[in-house]
Amino acid sequence: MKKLIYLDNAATTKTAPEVVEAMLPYFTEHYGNPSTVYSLGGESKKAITEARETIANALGAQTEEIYFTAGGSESDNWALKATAEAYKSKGNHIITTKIEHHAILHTCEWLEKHGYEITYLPVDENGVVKIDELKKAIRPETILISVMFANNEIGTIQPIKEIGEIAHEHGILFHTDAVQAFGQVPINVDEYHIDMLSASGHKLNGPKGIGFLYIRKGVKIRSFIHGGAQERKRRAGTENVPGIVGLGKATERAMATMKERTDKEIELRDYLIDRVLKEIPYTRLNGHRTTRLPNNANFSFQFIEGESLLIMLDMEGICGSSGSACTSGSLDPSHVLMAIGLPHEIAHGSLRLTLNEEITKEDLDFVVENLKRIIDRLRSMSPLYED
Amino acid sequence: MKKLIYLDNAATTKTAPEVVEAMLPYFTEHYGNPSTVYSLGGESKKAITEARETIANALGAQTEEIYFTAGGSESDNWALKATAEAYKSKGNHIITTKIEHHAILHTCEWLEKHGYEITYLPVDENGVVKIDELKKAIRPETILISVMFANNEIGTIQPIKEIGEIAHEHGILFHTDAVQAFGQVPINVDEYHIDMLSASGHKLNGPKGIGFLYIRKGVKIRSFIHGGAQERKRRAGTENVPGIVGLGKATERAMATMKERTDKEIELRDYLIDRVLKEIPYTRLNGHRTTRLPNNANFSFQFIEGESLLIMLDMEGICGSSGSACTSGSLDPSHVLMAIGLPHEIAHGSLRLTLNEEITKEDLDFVVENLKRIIDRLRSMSPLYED
Amino acid sequence: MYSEKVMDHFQHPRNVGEIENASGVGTVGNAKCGDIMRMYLDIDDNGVIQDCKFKTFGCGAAVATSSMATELVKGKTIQQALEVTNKAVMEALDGLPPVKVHCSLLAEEAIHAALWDYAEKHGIKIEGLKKPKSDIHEGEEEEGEDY
Amino acid sequence: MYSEKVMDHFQHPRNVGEIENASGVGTVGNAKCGDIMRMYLDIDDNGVIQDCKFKTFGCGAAVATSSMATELVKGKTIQQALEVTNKAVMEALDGLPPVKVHCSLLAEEAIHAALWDYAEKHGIKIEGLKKPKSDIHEGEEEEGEDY
Ligand SMILES: Cc1ncc(COP(=O)(O)O)c(C=O)c1O
Ligand SMILES: Cc1ncc(COP(=O)(O)O)c(C=O)c1O
Ligand code: FES
Ligand code: FES
Repeated sequence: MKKLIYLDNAATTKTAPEVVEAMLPYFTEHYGNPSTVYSLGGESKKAITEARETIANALGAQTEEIYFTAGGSESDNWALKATAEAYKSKGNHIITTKIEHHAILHTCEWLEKHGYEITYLPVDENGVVKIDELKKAIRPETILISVMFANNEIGTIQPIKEIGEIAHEHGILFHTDAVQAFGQVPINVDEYHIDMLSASGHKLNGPKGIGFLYIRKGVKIRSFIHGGAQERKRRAGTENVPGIVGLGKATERAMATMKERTDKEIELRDYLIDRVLKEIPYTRLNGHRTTRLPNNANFSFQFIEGESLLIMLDMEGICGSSGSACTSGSLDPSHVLMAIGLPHEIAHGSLRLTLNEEITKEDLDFVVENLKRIIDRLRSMSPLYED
Repeated sequence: MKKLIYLDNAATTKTAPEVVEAMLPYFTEHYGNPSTVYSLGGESKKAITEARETIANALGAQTEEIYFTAGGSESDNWALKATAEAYKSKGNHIITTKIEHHAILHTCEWLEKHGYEITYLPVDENGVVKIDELKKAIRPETILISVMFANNEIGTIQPIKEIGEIAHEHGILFHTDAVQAFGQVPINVDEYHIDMLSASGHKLNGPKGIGFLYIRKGVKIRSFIHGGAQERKRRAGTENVPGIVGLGKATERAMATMKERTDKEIELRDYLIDRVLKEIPYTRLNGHRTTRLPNNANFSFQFIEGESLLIMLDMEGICGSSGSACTSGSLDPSHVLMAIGLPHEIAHGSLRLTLNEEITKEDLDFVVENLKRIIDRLRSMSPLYED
Repeated sequence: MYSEKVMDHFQHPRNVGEIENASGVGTVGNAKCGDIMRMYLDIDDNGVIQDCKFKTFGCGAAVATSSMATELVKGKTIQQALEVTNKAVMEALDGLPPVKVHCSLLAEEAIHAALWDYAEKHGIKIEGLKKPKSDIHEGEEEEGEDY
Repeated sequence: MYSEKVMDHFQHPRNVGEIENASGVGTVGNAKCGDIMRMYLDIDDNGVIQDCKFKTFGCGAAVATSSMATELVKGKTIQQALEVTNKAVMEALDGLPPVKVHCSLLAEEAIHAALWDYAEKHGIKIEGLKKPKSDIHEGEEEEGEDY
């Protein structure tokens, strides 16, 4: 079988073997429901507490400020909808950006149908939120600012600290979707003035179907999923103990290796970017050149279409992703690439390659060679390309 | 170490080893995001489709009517809130029962705060919904009837088919919380006139943190968790592939063994009930004597309190649960035991024992002997018991 | 969920039972959870508690705090016994989980009720002792986050 | 997600390229996804399509349907070519995923556009051929369940 070069780590990651190892006993041995009285449930409860501590430490938060959810999407939905509900008497205005993940954007659209007003901030050509636009957007009835920590497509990291400061100067709650950033870049909720933060396990070599929402003490939001008294009565549902243990382990792992891992990723990422820009004509890099996720590279190749490119890369064992409309169920081209000003047909030919710690320079050389060949071939088939 | 006799299978079950086995490859090998174009994602997608088919078959449903969620609570929240939202123009009245799980009841309370009217149907002394009360409760503006398939505390199975027929005669949607029933008793959504059905993996030897909502084709509910286009755009969030595979495997297993397993459970359950009622004075059985879940026995022992009983049983390696206020975070005694008419202090001394396929007659003999001893002891400490 | 000391007093409760012709008997019920505790005191002519027994219908924490409370008041004067608050009992047990704090109030109130009974029977007034409620209503709530 | 036939035509597309001095050339764009296809026809004096080539800027399904469409129309008369609908192309490819049905319309419309161009150049009218839209707007929606 061909070697697999997995460069779609922003979509999801391989669950680390030691994470799976840590989870296993909680399926068949310590399977007790943590809400029960007997000792079997006590094992589960202890494991959950430990995971919560690990995560809280990673953020400079307090243990009881971490609430487990089923993933980033639930965390985002919860943060926005429950804040909107809890602070309705204060106001009905929420500020977010044009480049958020759909879990934020579609939730905002839902809120718009329910009487809330949303401002979608523009970004500059590098995908950085325009701070002056943020300042202008603030109104007395603004209850929440939600800006993602780092973008999932183009990798741009936002000036979160500055945004947090502005939010707090105005007495506005600040939520950040850190699904792509948690475990990749250092985050401190106090330093950055973050009131709520979403994260998802499978983006940092943890399991799928588990995530958390950090909620600063004092923020008055209630449940999004109503029912049993789990998670201090804020999130109902029998706890996904193996998932929580896995997320704890993944966090521990990501924090312990962060510096070394991301240093290496940055080096390789830049090597990839340099080679592609130099060796493939009519190509641009999307996102900020340096203030970007350590493992993210995103290119647009003119005259070609992303899905075809992905399929051809797949034939060589290379997994990537594209902002092309054709790869998604929605048929809309990436709203992120549109927001940084790309014309439709250029957004179409985009390719996101996101590294992990296992990727080597040789892998990237193989990728670049194949890219050159495939792009040549697709361009020769393209009615847009006249050479 | 003492042998563990786990009799709290209504709270959660041990994940079956073959279920874990089935899940494992999807953590570290076929870890691709099913929404992607490349073949690694195709593996995940195929696995999800297979699980969906297995579950659809188990219910006599169509494959595309099964939507994966993070568990029973999310399914219940989704069914109720999204129906309320989608059918608002038709009416604002929902009918449910007094003995639903909190995932239904607390969601109904939330809906009451948002302009909906809820009728909570009473039950008889066996915990069976009063059909004449249901008929009386129906109004032109009734949009939904939600009645649980089987109760989680006392095990009583409801006349679901009759209720479904009444709902459909009146053109009202019918949802059932089948978290306790799915995999334990045969269910056919067409025969029973079920429009929506909630289930949760960890109740049938599947993993925690995964469940599904069956939604009949044509029911117009939208997303509860907004975001990506997963689950036919109705439930956002990267799919919990290992969880889904585990739920599929657990369903396959539960359906294949159902007859044999539950026949054995019913025999042992009845043996336990008979011995306890005969040998321990001042004891009653809660729930219907025969129309109850195969593995459920629920007793009230007068003059004693449930948590103390549970802790003492735990010391002998026996895990059970109680409707006692003292065991829950909420301090309210079980609303189910109240609804069947138990006085507060009798509800207090209740014990739920729920069997699984591994339990033997010898286990139950051991349980009964210990129960007799412990109850004697607690009664001798009780200010209510004067012998 | 319980400390070792709680488990010890739950498994081996001290002073379970009744005292015939007790100097004072107090029964209190906990409105929050419906539990009930009865405390018997044997007080000598010097106002020293010579013996103390209890019966409890309640959770593990209720049993353990009853047991610990009887241990703490034994040999004490009436005034000293008044200082055996629920906090003191909890500390002696190495703490209780937050949802179980109210249980320890049962023990404190049961002592007070038994002392009140003693005072009434003997026609005396005990400094600092208020008429016990038949039901205990207070007790710490978890911070405003419950559902 | 694609059938083997689709993958085969995607990997080895037939008739990629241009025809110089073609009898008819048609270019269509898909408003739904922004993809573009150009079709070249070489039609002899008997109205038989002797050669057919294409260029496509589009997804895997677009490439495969272009390729299959050229194969299907080659050797056909103009009237026969009009029967090469998107359904016919999809069937020949053993089907397409639901979200990709619209891609096959590109091929059908490109043939029509090329035939229209041919008719205009030759001042003839082709029975049953409507003036092609520059953009394709129709295409099956998924049932009303999208977000
Ligand atoms: C009847 C019933 N409904 C809903 C639930 C909630 O399921 P989960 O805890 O998996 O969210 C449960 C179990 O806890 C239940 O027994
Ligand atoms: C920035 C961002 N937010 C939210 C999500 C949603 O997370 P999940 O799919 O785990 O629900 C993702 C990933 O899909 C993401 O990249
Ligand atoms: S042609 Fe655009 S998605 Fe297929
Ligand atoms: S005394 Fe009732 S919960 Fe402890």
